[in-house]
Amino acid sequence: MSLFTACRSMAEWTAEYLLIPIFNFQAGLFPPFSNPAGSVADWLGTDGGLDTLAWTYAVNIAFMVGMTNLILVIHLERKIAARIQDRRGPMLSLRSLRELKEDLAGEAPTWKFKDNYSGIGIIQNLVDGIKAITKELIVPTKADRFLFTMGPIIFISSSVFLLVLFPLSDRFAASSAPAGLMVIMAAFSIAPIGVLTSGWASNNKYSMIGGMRSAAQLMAYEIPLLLSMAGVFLLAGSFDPVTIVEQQQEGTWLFGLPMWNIIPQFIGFIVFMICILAEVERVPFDLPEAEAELVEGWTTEYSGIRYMLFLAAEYIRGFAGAAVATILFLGGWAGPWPVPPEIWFLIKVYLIIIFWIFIRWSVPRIRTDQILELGWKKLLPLSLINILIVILMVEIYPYFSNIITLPEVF
Amino acid sequence: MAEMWISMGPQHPMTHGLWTLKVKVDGETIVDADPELGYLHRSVEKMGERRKYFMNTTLTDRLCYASSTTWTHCYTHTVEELMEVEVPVRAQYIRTIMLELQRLASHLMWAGAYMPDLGHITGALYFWRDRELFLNLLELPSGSRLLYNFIRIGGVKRDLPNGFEEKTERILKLFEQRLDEYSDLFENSKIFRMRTDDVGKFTAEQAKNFGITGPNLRGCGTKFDLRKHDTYEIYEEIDWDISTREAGPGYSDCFSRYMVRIDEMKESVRIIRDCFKKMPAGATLASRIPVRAHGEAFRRTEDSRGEAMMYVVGDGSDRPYRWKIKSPMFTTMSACPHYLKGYKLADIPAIMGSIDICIGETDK
Amino acid sequence: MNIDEFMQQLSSSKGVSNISKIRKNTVKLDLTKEESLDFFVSIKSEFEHCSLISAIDNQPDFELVYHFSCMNQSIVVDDSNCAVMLEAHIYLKREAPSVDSIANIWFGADWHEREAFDLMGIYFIGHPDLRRVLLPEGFAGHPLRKDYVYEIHEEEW
Amino acid sequence: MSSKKVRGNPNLRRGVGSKTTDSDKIMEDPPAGDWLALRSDQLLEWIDNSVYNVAEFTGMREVVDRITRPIFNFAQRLSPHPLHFGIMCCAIEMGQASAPDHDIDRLGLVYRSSPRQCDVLIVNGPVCEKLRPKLKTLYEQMPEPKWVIAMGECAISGGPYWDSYSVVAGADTFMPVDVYIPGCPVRPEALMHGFLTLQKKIRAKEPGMFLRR
Repeated sequence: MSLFTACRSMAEWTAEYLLIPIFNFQAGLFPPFSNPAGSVADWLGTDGGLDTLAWTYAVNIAFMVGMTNLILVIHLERKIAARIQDRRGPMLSLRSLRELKEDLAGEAPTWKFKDNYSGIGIIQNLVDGIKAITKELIVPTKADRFLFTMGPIIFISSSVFLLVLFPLSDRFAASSAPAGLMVIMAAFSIAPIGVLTSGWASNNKYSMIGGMRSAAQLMAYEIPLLLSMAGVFLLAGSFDPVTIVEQQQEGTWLFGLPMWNIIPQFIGFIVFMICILAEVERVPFDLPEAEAELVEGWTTEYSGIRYMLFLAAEYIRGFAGAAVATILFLGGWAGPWPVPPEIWFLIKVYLIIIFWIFIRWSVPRIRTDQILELGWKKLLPLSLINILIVILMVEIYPYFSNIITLPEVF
Repeated sequence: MAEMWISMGPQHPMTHGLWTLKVKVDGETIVDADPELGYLHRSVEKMGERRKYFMNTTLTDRLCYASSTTWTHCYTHTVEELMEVEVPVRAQYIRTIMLELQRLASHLMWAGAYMPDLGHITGALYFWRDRELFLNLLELPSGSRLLYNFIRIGGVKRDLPNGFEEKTERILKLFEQRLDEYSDLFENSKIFRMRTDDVGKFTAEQAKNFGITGPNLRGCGTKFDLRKHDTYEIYEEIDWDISTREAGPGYSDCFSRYMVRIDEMKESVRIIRDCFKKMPAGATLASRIPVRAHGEAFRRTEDSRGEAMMYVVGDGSDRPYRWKIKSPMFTTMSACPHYLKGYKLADIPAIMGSIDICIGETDK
Repeated sequence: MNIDEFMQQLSSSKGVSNISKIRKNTVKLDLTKEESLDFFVSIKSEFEHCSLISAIDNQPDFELVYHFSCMNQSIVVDDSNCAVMLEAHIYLKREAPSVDSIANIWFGADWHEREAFDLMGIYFIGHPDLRRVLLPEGFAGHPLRKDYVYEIHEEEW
Repeated sequence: MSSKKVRGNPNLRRGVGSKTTDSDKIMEDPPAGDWLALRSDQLLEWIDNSVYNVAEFTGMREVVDRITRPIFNFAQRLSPHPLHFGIMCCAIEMGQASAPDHDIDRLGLVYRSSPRQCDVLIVNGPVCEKLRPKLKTLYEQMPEPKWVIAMGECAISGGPYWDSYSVVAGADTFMPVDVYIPGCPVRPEALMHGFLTLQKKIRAKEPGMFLRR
């Protein structure tokens, strides 16, 4: 049973027993004034209405799963970074909610800081987020107010959009477009426009340089990124994530291991991992927000919830990037039986994210000219070589057919 | 992009203190620069004229927050020259040990502050973790973590505590192991070399003319260390070498300055070990310490950042008539337009971090 | 060149008086204000590093003390590797104290001169960029002068 | 001392977000290309007013505030983000407090370099006459609600530099200070205690912000 069929039956149930009675009741209450309610009730009874409702549920579920992952990713980042640095990281424990209970109930406060700071810090991120809501939103006097507010909207909405695009498994997918990966990559490249916009509109030199760096980096890395993906598309003959993952499970390798794309296209995998790091702007490629020289990069002038959403959106992009890498090269949700495919998918994604966290906290940042040089002079030829290898493999495959079994595409 | 001025500071992660660097950039390339100081000008020289000689060690401790003992030593050394005080031999050994421990702590502070400039935050915390060891060690005799006020006119405050030698040896052994571990993370790392090689170059002749001294000058291949060339305390009896860089890859650039400081830390470990070996018993404070002084004297010592120098003029009273501080970073920073020009915007933290700025001593 | 030979050589230059050796590696001398620039140009080849320029308010007159250090071992002290220093004193009048700038000879002297101008009010003729370095623009007076009065709230001890 | 003063601009301390209340000010000199933001600002103003009036009239405001105030207060006091700003000796100890031995990150502290994203300004050294306007600017650039910690003797009263001609006699002579941490220099443990004291102060004094004028 796929996610959509589940949502569809849930939609049918809710529409029949909950929504349609409510609308009908409202329509019957003040008949002259509630024409739309009756029409909505009628529409919900049709196939189209139920489909729409089911889509809404599916998207919401995918979004909630993504957001839950977001909190886990940020928490992982902080704790693993702290462990790499021989520290403990945030330690705000669940027992600190006792203070909240006291305040809500109007009891006398007890001061047990030792209890507050003896946990694993899982609610530290929630607390940071709630605090950001209460902060003042500052718009600098000389900033372009319209673009200043539009920048975060472009960046955050395009990032959140990513969450519902990739499937967690062939049955857990909010959307399944035939050109799914192309849509994901298109959504990926919207965000730098938001960066550029907000960097320019802040009327701050650091922000502007950060925005410019982001644009330059996008130009240098988008092309090798897509070329390294082209090899996978050639093998699978499709842009659909489900098809790509199924294709990877068809072939077998030595000892009957599944031949995921990481094996025939190792060069492509390396190029893709470097490019996706640059695409989601993590160390060593986080030049747009290089803290040492540009204070906070393009987010310098943003305060409160806008800044916090920027931060969250960056982690969402990181999560989505890891998911794309998993689908393309690591066999997606394929894995041995007792563990469900969704969990396999998340395990792979989290392994990539943890790998990124290790990279982030153990290397310095690269300079602008070096990063552009790397993109144009090294990664672009390498990705072309990868495509060449894929084509050659298709050509010379018949000679090795008794050793390896490749999918029918060859 | 047209040329524009960017003002960095006084609140900026690059500055390592309080100063403003105005840079003119053409795109990302630096065309011109203009450093501006004075945000931490506490008028130490004027205040010193109102205090007695022995009171001024409080001010010299706070002169440079990263290496307070070396500055206090420079001051007391000058005043001892002015008052003609003979320091006991054991006190000289204890002073040398304290100075080298302070040099270790200061270089570790620098290394820790330099790593975030390159975007490497873990490096900072590793070096600061090791610095904590030496702070604990310095706390044992002096009773304070950062500003010790341990070196007094005519000797030191008190003798070393029991078991100090064993503790020091243990920590030095641990520290040497860790330095070896870090070599993979830093100097053998490809990205680290990409950021520091051939960045911020100046030749030895330029450096001397600019007034650049200390590790920054030794990074250019000049074998000049005041501990050997204008020797003080008991440095000539100790077995150690001047750390410098030979011509080749990684020469007179940020990487060479980094390596010189790492080598100096290893030399400091050698000096401390040798001091413990040769230290005699005896008094730690001179028996006769005058209060008044007449005449003028200057001494220069090798601070962690270069040539520290004090010039004290006494008029026969118990307070200095004029007290002039020479800070090595003051002249080094004045030349920063020369060695910043032509590099990229991202190189500013790498270059300014590598020369080890301390604004406390610079602004006086 | 030994330090004693160097002192012999110095005594022949113009405007120099009271040459003495105050430490084993330090030569002290007095300079007249007019001849100072020529003298400094002549010693540049030996003393390539300007260590310090300190200004002293001797009430009523000013005194400038230059410290130069020799780093290239062109002057030696006997057989040790001690670095030689030169201490030059220049005496200035109270009214409009001015002296020739050496910032074009030693770049390191640039900010030392700016500092002397900032805190002591001594003008350096020919300095490329003579403005305040430590105190903010618009600060009144030169605080290191002995007659500079400022307000202290607590009583003096 | 500082307790008599009103912290920050009282016009800005108004619930979620900050909008100009003065209608003349809104119409005056709108920046170029601003028509949508201008409209939305007025629209938000109108929504804000009507929601506030309705909530106040029905007594809903007290009820909502009763629930949200402890939550917002809880979040504010447990996630202090200080400004990455060092003046003198105490800045070294501030850095050392992040080191593994003391690890102030346990308290949820994240040093931000931009004053726009900070809650706490730590004044960790003597404030000189040249620095004072810059520090004041930094304080004003921080979004409400914000707190100031005077760390060390220099920031409290001038400390060892009491008789200097260029050092200001304490940070509280020109800006409000919430927590004073004595010490010269302040040890990292004392800094942690200062932050816990700030938590107490926020819990006692700062009543969260929702639908509040």
